[in-house]
Amino acid sequence: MSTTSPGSESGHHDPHLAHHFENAEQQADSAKLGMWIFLATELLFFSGLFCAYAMYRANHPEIFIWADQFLDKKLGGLNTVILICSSLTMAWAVRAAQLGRRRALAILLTATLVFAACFLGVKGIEYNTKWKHGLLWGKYYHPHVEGAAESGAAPVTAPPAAAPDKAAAASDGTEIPPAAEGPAGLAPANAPAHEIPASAPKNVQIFFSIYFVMTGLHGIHVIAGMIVIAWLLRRTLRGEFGDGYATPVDNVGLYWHLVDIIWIYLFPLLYLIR
Amino acid sequence: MAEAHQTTGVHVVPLKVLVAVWAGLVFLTWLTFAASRINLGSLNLWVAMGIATAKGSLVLLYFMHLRWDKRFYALVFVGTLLFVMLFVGGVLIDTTHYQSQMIPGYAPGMHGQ
Amino acid sequence: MTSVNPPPPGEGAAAALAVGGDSYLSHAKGLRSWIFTLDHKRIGVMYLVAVLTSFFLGGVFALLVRTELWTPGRTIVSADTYNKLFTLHGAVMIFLVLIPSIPATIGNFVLPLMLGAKDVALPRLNLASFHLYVVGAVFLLAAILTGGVDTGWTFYTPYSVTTGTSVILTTLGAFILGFSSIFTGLNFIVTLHKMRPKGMSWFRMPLLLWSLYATAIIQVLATPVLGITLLLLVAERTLGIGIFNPALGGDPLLFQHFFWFYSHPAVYIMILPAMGIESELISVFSRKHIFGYNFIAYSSIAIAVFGFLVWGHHMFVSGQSGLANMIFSLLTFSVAIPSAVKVFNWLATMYKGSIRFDTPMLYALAFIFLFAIGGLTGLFLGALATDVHLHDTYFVVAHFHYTMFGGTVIAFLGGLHYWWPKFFGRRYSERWGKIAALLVFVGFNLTFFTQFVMGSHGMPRRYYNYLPQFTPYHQASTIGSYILALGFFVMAGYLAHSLIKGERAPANPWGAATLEWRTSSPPPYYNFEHEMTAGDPYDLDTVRFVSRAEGWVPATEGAGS
Amino acid sequence: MTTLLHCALLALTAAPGKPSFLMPREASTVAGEVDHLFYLVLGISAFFFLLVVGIMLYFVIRYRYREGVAAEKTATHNTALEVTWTVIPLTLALVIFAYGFKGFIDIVTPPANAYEVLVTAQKWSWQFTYPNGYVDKDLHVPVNRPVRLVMQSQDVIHSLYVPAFRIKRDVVPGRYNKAWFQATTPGEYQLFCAEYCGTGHSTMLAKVIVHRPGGFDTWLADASNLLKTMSPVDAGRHLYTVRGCAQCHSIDGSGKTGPTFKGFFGHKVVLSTGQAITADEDYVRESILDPQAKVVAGFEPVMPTFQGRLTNEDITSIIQYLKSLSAGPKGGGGK
Repeated sequence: MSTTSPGSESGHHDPHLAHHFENAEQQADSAKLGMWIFLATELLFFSGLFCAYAMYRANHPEIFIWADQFLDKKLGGLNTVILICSSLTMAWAVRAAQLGRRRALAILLTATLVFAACFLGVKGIEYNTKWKHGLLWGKYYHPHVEGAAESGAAPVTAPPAAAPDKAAAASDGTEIPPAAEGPAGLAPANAPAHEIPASAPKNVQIFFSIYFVMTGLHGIHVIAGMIVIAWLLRRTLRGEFGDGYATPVDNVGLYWHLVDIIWIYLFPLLYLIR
Repeated sequence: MAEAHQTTGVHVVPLKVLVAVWAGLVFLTWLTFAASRINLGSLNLWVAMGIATAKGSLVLLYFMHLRWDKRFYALVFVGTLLFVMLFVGGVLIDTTHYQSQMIPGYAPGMHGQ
Repeated sequence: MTSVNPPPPGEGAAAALAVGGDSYLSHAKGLRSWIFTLDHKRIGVMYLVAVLTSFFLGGVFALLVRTELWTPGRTIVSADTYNKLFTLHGAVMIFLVLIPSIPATIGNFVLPLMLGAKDVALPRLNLASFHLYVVGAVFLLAAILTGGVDTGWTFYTPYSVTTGTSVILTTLGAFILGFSSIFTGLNFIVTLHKMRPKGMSWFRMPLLLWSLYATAIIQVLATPVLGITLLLLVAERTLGIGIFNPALGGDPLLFQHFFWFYSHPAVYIMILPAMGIESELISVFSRKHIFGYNFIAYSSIAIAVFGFLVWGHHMFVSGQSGLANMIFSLLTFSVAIPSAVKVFNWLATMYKGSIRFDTPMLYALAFIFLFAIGGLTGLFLGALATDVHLHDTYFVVAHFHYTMFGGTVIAFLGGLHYWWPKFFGRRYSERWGKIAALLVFVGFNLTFFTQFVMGSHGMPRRYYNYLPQFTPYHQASTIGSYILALGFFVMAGYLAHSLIKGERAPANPWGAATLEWRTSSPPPYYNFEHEMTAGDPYDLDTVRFVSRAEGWVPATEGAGS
Repeated sequence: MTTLLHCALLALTAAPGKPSFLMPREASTVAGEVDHLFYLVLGISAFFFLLVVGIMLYFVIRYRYREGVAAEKTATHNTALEVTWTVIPLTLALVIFAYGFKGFIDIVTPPANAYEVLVTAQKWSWQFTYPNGYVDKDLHVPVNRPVRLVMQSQDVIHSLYVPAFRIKRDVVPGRYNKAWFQATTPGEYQLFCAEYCGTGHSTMLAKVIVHRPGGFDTWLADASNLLKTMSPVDAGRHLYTVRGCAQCHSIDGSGKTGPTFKGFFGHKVVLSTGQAITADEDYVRESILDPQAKVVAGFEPVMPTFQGRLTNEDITSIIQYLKSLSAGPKGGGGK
């Protein structure tokens, strides 16, 4: 344990051991446990979006089925494979760091960065097509693309004012406008799941809000991952991680794999809706 | 190949395993893509989720080497999943049961478009 | 515990430190040594100063709110200003004071000492947590200076989406404070798992550490959901994504679900550390071993876990479905049981003790009194039928002040007085301490017990202008709030005085058996001379009283320390 | 023991109709049930509070520090004791939950023959629309008859709260939230907004006037007869704005879902059947009561019928208003 590589800590016998730890193993365990708990917070951070997705899909399946036609499944699939490759190179980089092979580590980290950049590039293309067709979120949703254009541009809304008369007609018993019965389970059990409804359902902008928030936040996490990997690359090129001390690389690898797992779930949920 | 030593207690994942897992993931991606073309009605969602969970566990067990690490890290991850499911389940239980009060398609804000 | 080049261990070293020779306070000089310190004790003290300043700010807002409510119509401010005052009172008190108060100030300082450790596991993360706290506080301050925010601390949509006040600054401030809270929680979990000394298994740990562990679990699991909620709210206002805004097809109830999924566990983040301090104080000041250690420890974890199941009881009347109302009401009653078990265990601890009435014990007793009222009034709000009448009235305001103020703040004051000698090596004046405690107790009850009665008579919450029939209640409550403020001024006075001219404190002034009393007061920057082995934290026979100046010393002098 | 305490506390409550010690006066069918549960929980809480604080004070006095008297060694745990003080509070809690849920079922399930009033909440005022279309800013209800409120908000979340009836329900935009009550004693009660909604949250009040038997119908007929206070043209204009005509028929000539009323009355109109008629009183009256009979060419037959929701005086007022619109500038357009 007494290699003389320039330690980042004060120069006592183990270069990486912080003063308040008993031994390196305790320090490595602490760092890893800390990382896993941080991954737990990331998971819960995204759980908010998965919850919004589940709620709107369970209650308005027609929107999701209708809007799915505007998402390019091939690009989505390609992106998934790109991220899986970046996961491979990252895991391989961790292995190289553990074995102290600094050159392989540098190459693999660069490869991971390249894959991540490709992922963002493909994402950029997708966003561009949506921008052109006006398939944006919330109040910016004004589709001018062949699929949605002719079937009622802005969703026809039931102005609340008119509803009172119908609602107030207690005497002749006309019921309040029938509500869209949301199915109980997650899957649209009784909704017309298969043929796309001719006219666009109302509030389609909700799907695109969720799509952009989910993929946007995931994109931000990919960018953050790229920054941290670049920082690792710089430290590698400056000569660290030669002696098998791999905790930072290991932790960044854990973070990167979590970002990949989140995309693994995002891909079927957003792109493959039946 | 064997000149560098490795810090004690850290498991180095053999390269063969890494590449095998990678291949498995790519195959499962193709599988979920293919499965989505078959019309299984409401089952489609659960099949897609099943395949995604399989892929996720592959990444967790091998790439994040949960298989060889302390059990506690796996416990932390699974425990978090429980809380995520509790959150999503709780919200779904409520929201699916009050849909009957919603005014269908109500979005006066969209008049401007 | 390889001790890192401690000063030459000699008989005099401990005595020298006690005189504030080379303690953590005097170890390094200059502002930079404080701003970039990695020493958990210094971070704890900096948090203490920041939390107390925020408490003062929140208190000022509270007094302005109470003064405005002296008469029904306009008393001192307009309706808009009043709305901003109660919102900022809520936001400052919750995000800047209650959430970080005990874990970040007393927890940061005392947890490593109780473990006989040199520092928390991740000191840099600890410092990052404090820096994020300051940045978050600056955001809230910026929100105050740019005209404040008037949505209530709950930021309910669609009002928070449509109002013109600086909601974005406040939500970003709370978002950053969330990460500060996550980092503290994460740090404590790793420290408790990895840095316990020899002889301290999970069930020979002080109960304060159990409650800090349970709090950390909640901080780590609940705060991210607040993060995503506030992020979506900011996106709602800036980009108009329309997930929570009914005008764009969204559902405002979804926001309430997101918000309360964090905010109910958040109230357990606030109360659990208070219960941890309570266990320490009751045991030491009754000179009795804690009763039912396992049950208190398990009930901390039970509260943490059940706390996640009950968030729907905030939405009984907001249109939540009947099924969800029933489920959440049932689960709400299950979460009341562990708190009751703890109170009974504290009482059993006091049985046949030798109870001293130093200031920390007065606050501990006040805690049992006030938290009993706070907890029991939760039964009214948990039962569906009565909640329909009582929801969003002053009954709820009184309930959460009894649990938050009567619980967390009172226990925080008890803990502050208890560890004050350890923090600064000085004793405070017991006489003034008792006077201040009495003022706080009387002022608090006068302020908030009247609000129970007002609430059950149907006085709605957050009302700037109220019906004349409620005037006597409001006036009594305002008088109470002034007595409360007086109590705090007295406290600020004698605590400040103790810092300068306070009587020197020995290593163990109260005769407790936990490890932090084995090092000097204030402790050296490296905490312990040599490695500590932990015994039973509540076995008070291991210490014997020598004199007021010497305090308590280990019973078998020299061995086992 | 708790029931004894509970009865003592109940004795404090005066007869219904007078504010009791802790609760406002009971003026609805569910109020009694809610108060019963309130005092039951109060009894249990008071009992446990006195128990806990009593024991604490006794211990504090009995076992206070005395020179030379050390604390005695007692057992440090007793599982049986722990189990008892877990099970007892749990059972009491479940009892309270059961009462609470039963009461809640009564509070949220309206009886079938409820009289329906539509409530519209907007930033800082309430509007109550009665079945005959009359809109008032106060809620008038008959006594001893269930009233069902169908509530909807125009902007932010409000909450309809009548302490005397023990009912409260949030009014959320984008949905119809329902509440019901049955008033038992005639009189005037205060209605609050209970969910924070901005500057005027505390002034967003309304009165609930419970009429004596028979008093309500006379009031409604009198209040909704607009001609008593307005000229026919003004009454027609009021109905045009309030009853939703404005939603589909413009008065400035612009095309909407329905034909514009500007210059409509007395002129030639081509129907979807190709037949041309003059828009006279009979055509307007028929189109109000049976809209699909003669639809103007180029318009969808989507107009709802107003059969039974507009009295004859209302229809004549609307016709006068339409005349004023096509009588040129003198007539004066809408708002």
